[in-house]
Amino acid sequence: MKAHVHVTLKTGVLDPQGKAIQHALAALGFDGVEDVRQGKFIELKLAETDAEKARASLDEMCRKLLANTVIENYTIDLVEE
Amino acid sequence: MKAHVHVTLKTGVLDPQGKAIQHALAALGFDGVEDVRQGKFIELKLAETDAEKARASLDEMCRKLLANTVIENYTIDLVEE
Amino acid sequence: MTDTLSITPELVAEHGLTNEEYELILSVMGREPTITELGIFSVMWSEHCSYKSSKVWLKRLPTKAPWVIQGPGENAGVIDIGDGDAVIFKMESHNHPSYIEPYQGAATGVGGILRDVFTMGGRPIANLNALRFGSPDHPKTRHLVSGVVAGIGGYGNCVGVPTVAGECTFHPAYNGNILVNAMTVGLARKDRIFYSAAAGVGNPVVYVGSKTGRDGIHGATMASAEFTEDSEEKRPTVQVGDPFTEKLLIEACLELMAEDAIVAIQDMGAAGLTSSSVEMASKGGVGFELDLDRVPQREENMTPYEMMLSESQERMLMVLKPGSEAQAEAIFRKWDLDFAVIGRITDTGRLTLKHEGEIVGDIPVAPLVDKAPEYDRPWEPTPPAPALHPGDVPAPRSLGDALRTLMGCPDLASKRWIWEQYDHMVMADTVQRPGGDAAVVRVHGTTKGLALTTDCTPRYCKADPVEGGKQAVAEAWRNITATGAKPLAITDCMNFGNPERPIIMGQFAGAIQGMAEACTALEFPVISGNVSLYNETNGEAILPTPAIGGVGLLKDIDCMVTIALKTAGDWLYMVGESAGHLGQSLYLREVCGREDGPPPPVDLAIERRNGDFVRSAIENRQVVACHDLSDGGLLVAAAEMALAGDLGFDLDADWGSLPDHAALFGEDQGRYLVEVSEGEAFEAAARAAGVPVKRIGFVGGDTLNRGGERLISLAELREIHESWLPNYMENA
Amino acid sequence: MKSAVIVFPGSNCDRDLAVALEKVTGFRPIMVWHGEADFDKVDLIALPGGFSYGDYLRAGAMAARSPVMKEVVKRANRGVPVLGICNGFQVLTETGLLPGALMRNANLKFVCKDVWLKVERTDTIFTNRYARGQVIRIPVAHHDGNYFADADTIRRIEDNGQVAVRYCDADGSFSPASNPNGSIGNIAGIFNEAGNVLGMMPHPERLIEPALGGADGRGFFESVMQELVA
Ligand SMILES: Nc1ncnc2c1ncn2[C@@H]1O[C@H](COP(=O)(O)OP(=O)(O)O)[C@@H](O)[C@H]1O
Ligand SMILES: [Mg+2]
Repeated sequence: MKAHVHVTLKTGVLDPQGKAIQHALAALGFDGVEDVRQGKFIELKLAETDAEKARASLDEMCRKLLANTVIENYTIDLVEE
Repeated sequence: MKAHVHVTLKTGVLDPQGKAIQHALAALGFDGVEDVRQGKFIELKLAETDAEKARASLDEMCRKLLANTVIENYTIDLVEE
Repeated sequence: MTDTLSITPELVAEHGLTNEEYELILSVMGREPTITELGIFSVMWSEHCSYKSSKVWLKRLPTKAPWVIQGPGENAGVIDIGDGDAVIFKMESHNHPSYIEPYQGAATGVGGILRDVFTMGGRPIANLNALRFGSPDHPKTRHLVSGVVAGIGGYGNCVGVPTVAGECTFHPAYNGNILVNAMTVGLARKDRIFYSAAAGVGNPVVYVGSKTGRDGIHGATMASAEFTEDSEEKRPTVQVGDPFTEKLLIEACLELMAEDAIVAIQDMGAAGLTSSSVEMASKGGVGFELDLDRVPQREENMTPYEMMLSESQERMLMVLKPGSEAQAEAIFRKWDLDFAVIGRITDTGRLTLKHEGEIVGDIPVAPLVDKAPEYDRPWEPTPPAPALHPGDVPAPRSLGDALRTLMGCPDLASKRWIWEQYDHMVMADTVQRPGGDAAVVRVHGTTKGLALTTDCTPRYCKADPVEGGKQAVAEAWRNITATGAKPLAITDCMNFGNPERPIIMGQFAGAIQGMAEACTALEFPVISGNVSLYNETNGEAILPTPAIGGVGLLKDIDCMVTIALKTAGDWLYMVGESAGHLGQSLYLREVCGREDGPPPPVDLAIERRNGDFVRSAIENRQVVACHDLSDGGLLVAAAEMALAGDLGFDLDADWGSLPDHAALFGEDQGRYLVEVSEGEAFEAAARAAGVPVKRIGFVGGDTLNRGGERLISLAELREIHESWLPNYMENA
Repeated sequence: MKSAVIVFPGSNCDRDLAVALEKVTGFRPIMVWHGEADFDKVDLIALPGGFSYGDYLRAGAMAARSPVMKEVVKRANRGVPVLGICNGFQVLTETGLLPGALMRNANLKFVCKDVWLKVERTDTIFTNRYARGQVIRIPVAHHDGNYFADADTIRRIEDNGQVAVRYCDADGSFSPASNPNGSIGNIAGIFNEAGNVLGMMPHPERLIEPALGGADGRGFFESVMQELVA
């Protein structure tokens, strides 16, 4: 089973990277970029075949390692192969 | 208009971050994680309202800045608000 | 006032204010405060900003010397190092945020202390960090070490300031409350120092740097509240650092400082806009009128309360000379930073806040600062530990094994894994890298050098706060001396538990007393510092930890020595005397499994005499390598010198009636181990100075020997010493 | 000899590089701000280390798109010597002047320490003062120094002799332990095909005098000097 995890900064948390990208895009002449936020995209391949179990385990992975829940949110998507 | 850009490493390009995550998950006792790849997830807010124009402009942003096409691929999704 | 929210007892309590403190606020204001005003009082009167428990004690520290330009009371202290050069430095804690979010907590700690230094006009030239973690066995420790080290490196490396020294030790007392103390050293011209006292009615008040968000609101009060298990719920109060913006801010501020435009400047640290504006106004005896609508904002619909209490990073507040706005703005725009005139100086002596056309706060500045509560809290001295005689401590089964245990224990194992994650060479002036007694950074473009160190032995402070306080200062002084430099001044970071407990307050009082005695005797004044109290989790206090950051001056870096052994055939001498003091020693803890006895006493007169002698012997080039004796004692120091120089030795000394293990592992103070080529001349100099020295061995070979008998090979010792930390961190 | 040091927002080895150039060559370089579209004619263009734009997004990515780099690329293509150190190397790969990419270090950690390097080519403007196969000691300080290129590219740069320096042991042999970041083929620095552009992760400007612990880094600057003044 494959899973996609998105880890993004909580609203209100400063995103220096996003800010810098926005700025760089403007300098390159791209107008009208009103906001940029950068997050992480993690693709996992799991041996688990049961969707419910996979989701529970991914949730634990996110809380324990993949996301820093102090400042980040995460979402989990299971992808059929 | 909002857009989601995913920037991922090309197959065959070694991914130290993904490897490290996989290793750390195993150390935390998560079995059966067969592969991990880490990429970037960039959310943009654009003034542009025309989907086609937005897509063209995003494609250029990716080629010019957001992705390094020597090692990375990208995908663009427009998201309705 | 339109801010209509009425102030309930619950709101008062949530702001960490006692009923008496709230009564005082009512009497200062003569009316019920608005919520914004209440927030301002709460942060200004928090332990963190007001030093309400520690002030009475801090006054006892000596702060003067002919070379001190600015002592405590400004953003950082300043000393004169000759030739028109001045050194600006300070240390600060970021303990609680680092426990909650180790990477960002540590990173923003570095960012904050950097701002304290460049706000005074100093270009930051070195960072140091003093770290205390819980037991390596504790489930959180590894994660905390990893995050804190990455955060310190992540920030310092990016801004391009070398992180050159520090310390890192472990003890279960820090399991629930680690210590992250960061120090910055900056360099300025003596006649170009900037201060925070605002002046000039009508002058513009200018905001520069990053935009304000809702970061760390209540951060300042959080840093003063004791931890409880559920405090992890307070997490979103942690801020994210932006070292790139900080780098731009450094360059922009220094560029503007080269012009004649700034009246006063102050960084926005804890309690951001509130503490910076209140401090500037109070020091200058003026009022501030701020128009909050002009504050650059990152978020929509920010309230005055949020703007005043936000702890967004990378921001500064300045008062400019009239007419300099355009010049200043051009510089900040060039560096892509926000710039906004947000108010002006008034003659009202009040902090007046406007928002959307209304006045939302109006507080008299003088009482806000002067009436801040000040407590002389009850305190109890720490009872003295029963004496421990060398004879009461068993000898090890084998000297070699005891050395193995010590050199591989968490506190003594090499910290290379840490400092290799720090860029310790950027700026290309690091002439003594991490790993020795003090790092040495060259004063750019000269042959002068600054010797930098942080020190403290918390287990000594716990057993006897007075001796421990003395020892922390003495060790910093000794580490600087061991490079050949003259110690000039210190900064401190006083990390203690809950001051409302008399035993903790007694630790604080004792440490201050010991530090004050040492500073006086060694002419090593305190020029800046920081207090971090309430370092407790569920009633368990940390070890009392008065971390000392020391700075010394080498007139010529050509005269500097390192700890590395240099030449086979040279002599090893011990300077000072050994009584074989094993109380609170690492030998006792690591080899015998006990933590008892009194710490080694510090005789300050002897300390000074021995140190002054060692320094002169280095200057006369009689000493080619030098290491002070501290944790682990003589044999550990000798082993560290051997590893650094990749040369072995034989210690063939006879100690008379003193047991060998007491002589080799005792932690008596005021001692140095030196490598000398010309023994006779050195002994004659020592005799003339009235300093006891003892020839204890010679340099050579690739093994460490005791009286001709091999203890361990250099190769094995290196493996033991270097592998503990990487193995611990990487084999989770 | 006239040289230019390009300064990006966030560069932090610009002063170090300028000082080294001046100390070794006797000529003080001009400092060129990233926003300049043009600058004086110079004999050498040097891109310093540091964290241009904080290394946000990717190390060197934003700097590579700054106005001054258009001019640098133009001159490099005309044969002007260009030296990129650390972040400068990352910028050069991001502009495409040098092949490949510099990825996060294999162990994910920033690394600052002296490393041994084997000088692979000595017939170039940047390395003529070293002996072929000479082992030198120079510090690295980076988070993203893990050199990567696809197999074809690696083959091509190896065949062309574009590898300038490789991480090695003190005795000149190659081992995984001597590789501080996981770079393919222990590659620490490469030339472009024409040989006038060199990018390298190690910092020669940090080791140019005994007071700093050694002078092995001088050779790079002395080589350019020799070439240009001769
Ligand atoms: N956190 C750290 N950051 C940088 N350097 C460190 C750190 N911890 C230890 N070091 C370095 O390791 C060496 C040994 O540290 P320590 O045992 O505390 O020295 P000493 O006992 O002489 O005070 C010193 O050079 C010190 O600067
Ligand atoms: Mg020492």
